[in-house]
Amino acid sequence: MKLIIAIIQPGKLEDVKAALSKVEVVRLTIMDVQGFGRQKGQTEVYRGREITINLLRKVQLQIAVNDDFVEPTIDAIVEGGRTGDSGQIGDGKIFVLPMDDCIRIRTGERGPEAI
Amino acid sequence: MKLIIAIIQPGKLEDVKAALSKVEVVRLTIMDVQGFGRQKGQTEVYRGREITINLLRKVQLQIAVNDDFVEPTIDAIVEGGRTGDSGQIGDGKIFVLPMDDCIRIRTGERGPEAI
Amino acid sequence: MKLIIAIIQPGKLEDVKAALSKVEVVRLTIMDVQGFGRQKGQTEVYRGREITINLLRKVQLQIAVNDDFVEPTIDAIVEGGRTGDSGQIGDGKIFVLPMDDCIRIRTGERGPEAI
Amino acid sequence: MKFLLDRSFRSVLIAMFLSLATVAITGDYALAQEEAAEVAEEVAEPEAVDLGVGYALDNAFLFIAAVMVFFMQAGFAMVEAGFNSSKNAVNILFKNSMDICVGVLLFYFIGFGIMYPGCYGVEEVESKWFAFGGVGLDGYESVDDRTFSPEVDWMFQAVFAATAATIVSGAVAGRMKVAGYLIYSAVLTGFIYPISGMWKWGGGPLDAEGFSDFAGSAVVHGVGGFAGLAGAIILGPRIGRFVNGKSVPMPGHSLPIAALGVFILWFGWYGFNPGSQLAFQSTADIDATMHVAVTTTLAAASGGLVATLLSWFMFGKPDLSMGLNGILGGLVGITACCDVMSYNEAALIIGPVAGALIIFGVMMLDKFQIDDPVGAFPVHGLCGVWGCLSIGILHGDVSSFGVQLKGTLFICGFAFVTMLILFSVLKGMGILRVSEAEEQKGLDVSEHGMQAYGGSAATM
Amino acid sequence: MKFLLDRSFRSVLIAMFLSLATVAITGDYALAQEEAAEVAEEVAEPEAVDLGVGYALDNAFLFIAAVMVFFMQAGFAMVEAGFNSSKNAVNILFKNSMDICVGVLLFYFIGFGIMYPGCYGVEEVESKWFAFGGVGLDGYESVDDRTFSPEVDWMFQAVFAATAATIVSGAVAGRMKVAGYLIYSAVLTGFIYPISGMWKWGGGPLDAEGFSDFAGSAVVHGVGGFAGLAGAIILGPRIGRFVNGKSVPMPGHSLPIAALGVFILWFGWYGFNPGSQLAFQSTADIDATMHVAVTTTLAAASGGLVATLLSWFMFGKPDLSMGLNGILGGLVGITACCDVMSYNEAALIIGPVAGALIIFGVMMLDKFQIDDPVGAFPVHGLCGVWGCLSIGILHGDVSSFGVQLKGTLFICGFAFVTMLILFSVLKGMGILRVSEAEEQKGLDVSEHGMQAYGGSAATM
Amino acid sequence: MKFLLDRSFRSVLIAMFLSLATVAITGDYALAQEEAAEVAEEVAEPEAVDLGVGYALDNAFLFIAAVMVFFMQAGFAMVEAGFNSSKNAVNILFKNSMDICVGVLLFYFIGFGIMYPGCYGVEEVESKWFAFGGVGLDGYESVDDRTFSPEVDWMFQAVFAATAATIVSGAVAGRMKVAGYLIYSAVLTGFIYPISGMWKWGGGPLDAEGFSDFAGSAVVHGVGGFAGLAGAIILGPRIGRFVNGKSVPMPGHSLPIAALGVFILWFGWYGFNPGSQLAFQSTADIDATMHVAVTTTLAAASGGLVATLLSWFMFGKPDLSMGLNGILGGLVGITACCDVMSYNEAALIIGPVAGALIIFGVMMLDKFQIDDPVGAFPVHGLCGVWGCLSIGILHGDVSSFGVQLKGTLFICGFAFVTMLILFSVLKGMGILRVSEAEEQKGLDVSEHGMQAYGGSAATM
Ligand SMILES: Nc1ncnc2c1ncn2[C@@H]1O[C@H](COP(=O)(O)OP(=O)(O)O)[C@@H](O)[C@H]1O
Ligand SMILES: Nc1ncnc2c1ncn2[C@@H]1O[C@H](COP(=O)(O)OP(=O)(O)O)[C@@H](O)[C@H]1O
Ligand SMILES: Nc1ncnc2c1ncn2[C@@H]1O[C@H](COP(=O)(O)OP(=O)(O)O)[C@@H](O)[C@H]1O
Repeated sequence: MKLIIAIIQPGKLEDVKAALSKVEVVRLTIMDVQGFGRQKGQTEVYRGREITINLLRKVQLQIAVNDDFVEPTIDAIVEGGRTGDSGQIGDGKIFVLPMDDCIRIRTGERGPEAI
Repeated sequence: MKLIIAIIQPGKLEDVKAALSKVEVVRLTIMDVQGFGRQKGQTEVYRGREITINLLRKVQLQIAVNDDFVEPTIDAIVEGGRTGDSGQIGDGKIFVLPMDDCIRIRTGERGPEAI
Repeated sequence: MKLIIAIIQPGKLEDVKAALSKVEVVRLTIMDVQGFGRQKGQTEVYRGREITINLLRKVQLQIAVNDDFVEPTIDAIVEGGRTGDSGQIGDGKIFVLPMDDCIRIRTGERGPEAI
Repeated sequence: MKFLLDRSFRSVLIAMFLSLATVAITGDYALAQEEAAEVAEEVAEPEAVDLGVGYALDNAFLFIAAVMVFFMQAGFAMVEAGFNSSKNAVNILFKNSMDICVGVLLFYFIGFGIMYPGCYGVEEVESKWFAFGGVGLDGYESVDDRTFSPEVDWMFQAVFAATAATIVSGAVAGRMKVAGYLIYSAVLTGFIYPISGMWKWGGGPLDAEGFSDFAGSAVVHGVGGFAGLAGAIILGPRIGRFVNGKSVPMPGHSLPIAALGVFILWFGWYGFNPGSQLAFQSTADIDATMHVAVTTTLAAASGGLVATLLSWFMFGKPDLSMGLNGILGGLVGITACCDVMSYNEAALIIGPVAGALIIFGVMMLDKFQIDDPVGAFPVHGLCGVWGCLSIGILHGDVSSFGVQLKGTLFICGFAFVTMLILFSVLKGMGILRVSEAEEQKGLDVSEHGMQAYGGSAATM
Repeated sequence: MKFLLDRSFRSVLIAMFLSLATVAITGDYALAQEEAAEVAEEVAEPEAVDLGVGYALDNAFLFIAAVMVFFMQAGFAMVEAGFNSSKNAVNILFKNSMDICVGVLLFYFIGFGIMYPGCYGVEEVESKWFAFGGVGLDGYESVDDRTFSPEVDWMFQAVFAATAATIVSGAVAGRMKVAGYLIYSAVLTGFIYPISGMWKWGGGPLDAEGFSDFAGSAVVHGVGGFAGLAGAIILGPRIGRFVNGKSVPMPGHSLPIAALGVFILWFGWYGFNPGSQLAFQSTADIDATMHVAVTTTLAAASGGLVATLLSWFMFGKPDLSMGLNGILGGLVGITACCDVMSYNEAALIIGPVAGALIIFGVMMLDKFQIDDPVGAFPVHGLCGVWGCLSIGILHGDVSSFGVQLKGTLFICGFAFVTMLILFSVLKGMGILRVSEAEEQKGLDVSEHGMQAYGGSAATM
Repeated sequence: MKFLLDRSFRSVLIAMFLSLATVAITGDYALAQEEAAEVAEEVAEPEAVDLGVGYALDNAFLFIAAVMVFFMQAGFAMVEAGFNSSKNAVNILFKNSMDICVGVLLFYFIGFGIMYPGCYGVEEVESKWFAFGGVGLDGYESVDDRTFSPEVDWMFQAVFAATAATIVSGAVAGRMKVAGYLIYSAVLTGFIYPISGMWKWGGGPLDAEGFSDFAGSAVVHGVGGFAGLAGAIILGPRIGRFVNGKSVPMPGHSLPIAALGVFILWFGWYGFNPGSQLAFQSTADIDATMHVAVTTTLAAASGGLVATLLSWFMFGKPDLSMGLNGILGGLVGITACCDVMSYNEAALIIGPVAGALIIFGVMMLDKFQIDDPVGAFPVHGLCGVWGCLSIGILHGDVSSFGVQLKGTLFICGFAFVTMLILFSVLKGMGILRVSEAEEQKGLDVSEHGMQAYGGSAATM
């Protein structure tokens, strides 16, 4: 089992969710985060002063999947999360973490079938 | 050492915290998240239009524990987080991740005793 | 590759970011969290009633790094995040998690060079 | 659930439309015609008896005062929403906006006729505890030497009624069903408030005895405050508010809007108190009105200051929420006596005592484990009583302590007892309190299916 | 992007300063002198003709009414911001604050002269569809037996113009460029609104025919509502608002400020409707004014109540946003007929029908897949039409249904058609709608480079 | 910490109750009796000299104007809270609400007597730089042919004093201790403001020289603005505001409430400027009042528009915060000269220059690394000066440039110097600025032990 953490553009959330459900990944947890990456924060002027909003609003997805779902999930996120064909700086990252166990609180089930 | 990530119902936070402190787990980090799971989002009507609030407000707990604390912690979360005896769809999940190291910023201590 | 999760004092974010960029760690994701640790929540009086704000506002950093960056990153966070020389309860923790893979959504690159 | 909803929904429909219906069916067109006639008269014949610029001024000033009092509804909505959890904000806003809608309608169809039967020609009101002048404004017999019109009179009184009603929503916040609340709101503005109001302002028995309550410390705020107390008692505290005997504070979700609400209320009070002079064209009247404006200002200020300093002194830090409540306490306190108190009395006695009563009241409710989320009882109940009694204490010449005590007891007691009964009935009908699950989810989602703050980068 | 911005920026500058410039260059000093003279006169010679206290009262009341109407700008800003996404809040606030700034300036330099040519001595306006009295207020010929000054007259009318303009910002929220919006706003307040306004209130052709619209259900709200509809149609829906034929609601980001906005609007309406009596010193006038105040109150209340109960009945839960829209609908509906309707008609017919129209209108827009984020068209467009037609239906004696229908069609139609054209032109110029990327990012960041809520422990 | 708190707390208590105490002990009952007498008179003897409806109207209008000005407190609270970090919002709201509480009390006990000694019978004020008429209102000698009552006079002046005080809270936001602030607030409203105010409005030396400042560009806003500048200088910038010479913007946490605040302030300004005519019953007076209303409207609009367009032109995007400040700048600028400027001058010169001054001022403060979180100095200080000087520039006939320059310098300079001293003293006492740790935590938690927004699904 793996825990997939993906940081994407807020505007892309709907597309990513659509792409995920195509591969039958319907369970996920999302949270608002702020990102700081290669993408140089948009430089804005606030009250006449340059201000680099280098903490950009992003959305983080957390998806626990069984091993055979890892690749489809990654592909779906990349497909849904990429801006245009060539992608754009700021499109984000996906991190794949090993996961030892998963428990469904409702039933107490454990392991793969609990995901 | 493990990092335990649990997604629970917001209304259950107090119960879970109580259950955790019973097993002497007093340190944790929580964050607001939005969940998307089996629990079909409550269908509401907003201005006459069906709207599925399928992103439900949840609370995510993050608890770093030493190995011997893993089971008690999981049991406590399940106990405190379950709705009624039989549990309810939406009660959430617990993910157990392996953790290589832990550092206490204050002292710089590392490893198990830093948890 | 590792995923470093650090929970620090909100007021320390700027210092930590400065320290990180010194060691060329410029990409990270942050989120608002609430912490519950040794640091006994400040006891305040609200409308005449003792109230322990034991869920303290913290900031969580998430940094994916290649192995050789782990130590510098940890040192930088400790350096930037510690209050005074001796540190203070509430300064937070750093968790180091193993990471199997990393994907750059923009390009689809994988592994170390995608970080 | 669905069934329950339907049931409760029906009960509301009934409560709501009972009065409307009757009128609509029985007398609507008849009325409409008379009305039309009346209007025609007003509009078409400018050469009707002219009461001079003074009459116009009286109407204008009273109207503006009424509009300021109306605006207090926004103040209550903000204070209550801000001092409560975000998961119940929609519900609070809903209750406040329905209070004014239901309130003015019922006060038009029923309330006004009950509160001012004398204006409809009912005799010897001074010896009656209940009387009904008639539906709507048509029966209102306006005299030729009137100083203001029935319309502006009604409007000024109607917004007062809505104020009394909306005070309660704060005390019962976070756990009361919408259906039950609408019924409560209709009953209070349609019956309870006008009945006890008539005793004093309608020229009823208490007025005859010389009971003094200039702008309604008891008649308006006392009624609201004690009705709220009754509600809070019957409903019981919110889940988690008192954990094995210990009081667990539940801080509000937005102090900025709560503070805005207090400023709006203070603003509106300049309509509430000065407007209650009801006559402004003579020099004596306008001078009295301005006297009221000054005492009101000073009492509010010293109430806020003293509550703040006390909270600082007693709890170690200056508590904004106490300071804000203190301002309101000072305003409620001076409401009954703003005409008779000297400026120094307002600034050095009425306000400070009110400020202290807030602190004391909040702690007392805690002791009895009564959950009043916004402090509606200390502010409107306790300070309302203080305002009336202060007259007997400091100005026995105006009215004796005994008379003030009796009048206050009658009015507040009537509201408290009738509301205890009403809330118990609603409880029996099962439309008083939401389920534990609904409460934990928050009333916004469970009662209205919406959230106060949609905002999250992820969802928008 | 940069280039586009410059282009659009230029076009705005032009639109903005055209009028200012002309005046400034051509006639400024001349005017300034006359003005100075005029001022001197006003201020320096108190012994000029004295029109008595009545004149002072009329001016004072009308001024206060104008200030209340001005405050409605805050109400619109809050309602629209609250009912929209947080990522577009800055943009909405910007548009609302610029509406009043641009609006009063253009209405001073151009609008007033177009809307009230008669006041500038233009003859036979009753037979003209367009006329221009002059720039500024200097040409205004104030008669000796005037009951109020040109200044207060202008001010009362100017805030009405700004109201009409700002209604639209709600309907086009979340996708319209700032540059295009400023041009629209200038055109509406400088030309469209005053032109159709002249037809009725300027003593123009519709007025001559007996068309009745007391405070502007059509003249103000109809114009705003139909202009908004035109904008919503040409702009098209926001991304994701209608997904393969299905309507996807986009809940607002802060109902508390939306509700506050509605209370502020209701408050302001007491200046809007009663103030429109324009004369208050005679008993007949002030009585008529108070009649208006009561009908306005009752219609607002029943509009809100009925919309709430309908939403409850039809959708299963009481919808706060519908209730709030219902209050506004009742207010818009009664605006045209607040002088002639009886209290029962206001409470039992005008308000309830308006409340129902809100529900119906919102669902209808959905059916046609028109995206009106705040329901500006149902509230101001539909209920505006209802208000005017209701006179023909219920009070044929005042004005026939035919006349009312024609007048309403002319005014709303004129606004709708001219705005369809204007928005299409802006589209052609490429300054109407932001890019898809900008829209997804939110207008706050893309158009203004700022966020409405900086707040996050991490960033502050 | 605890000890410090006690220390600072004591100092506040002393500052607060000094005046109250004296009065309470020395003269309270005496006063109370006189008062009671006075009241009795006012209320009990309607047949006292009747000054006619005109008197009633003057009082009514001035009272309503005062209430509008009072409401500006809410505007300041919202603007300042919105433009600051959420971690300091409670503190800002606290300071604003205490400003009005402390302000009206001190202005009642001391300030009024200092500012208007002439009303208390003090002779030759025109040659005095300081005088004290007496405590409270009892010494006020109201003449028989008065056009308004001492009460309404006091109230109108009291809310002005509170306005001057509350301007400063914005400039010192985010780092100043509560204790120190309360002392500052008491000193300004009790002494500094009334002293310099007397020079002009109290009929003092500057007035005698013909210095002209109609509604207080210098007397009120200049004093607040320069006091704020002094505070900002002595306090130094917030941590992180200037990083090695570079200015780091700290955007506000809620532009919606900031924008609401600006609308409220604009609304209140219609009491501030027109109300300052102080007489409304004669045709000349009411006409002058309406002239003021129009110039005020036009200057606000053009100030907002020009600041917006300039920010757009200079920085690439239209900056809402600049536009909002521009509106306020235009209002402050026209305040001194709203009576003498022509409409075109207001719209084309006063407003636009004020709008430009905002941009310029904000950038200048940055250059000097002075941290004024809400731009209080550019708005109230710079535009205040501009308003006064503009009279000398454009209307030398009314008052010469020299006289205007001197008057402005005296008033603003007095505030600036005395406040530099006061803030330095507070610094010396160690009750000026919070510790670095407290500042980073935010004043809400460190000074008040509460958070402005409790809201989080997790905590509620
Ligand atoms: N190494 C990392 N650790 C944590 N978060 C990262 C990392 N790299 C990127 N991110 C997150 O992904 C977001 C987008 O990154 P981006 O700028 O697109 O990276 P790249 O330039 O490599 O495509 C960043 O804002 C940040 O939130
Ligand atoms: N596989 C998963 N990955 C990430 N989050 C999950 C996953 N499954 C469940 N969750 C989280 O747990 C919450 C509750 O899930 P729930 O609907 O109760 O799952 P189940 O129906 O299996 O009990 C979801 O809203 C989601 O936030
Ligand atoms: N074991 C843990 N699991 C999760 N979060 C933790 C843990 N220990 C500490 N934290 C986080 O770090 C923050 C600071 O912890 P702190 O009180 O400084 O711990 P310590 O007292 O060991 O230094 C806490 O508020 C919490 O958010």
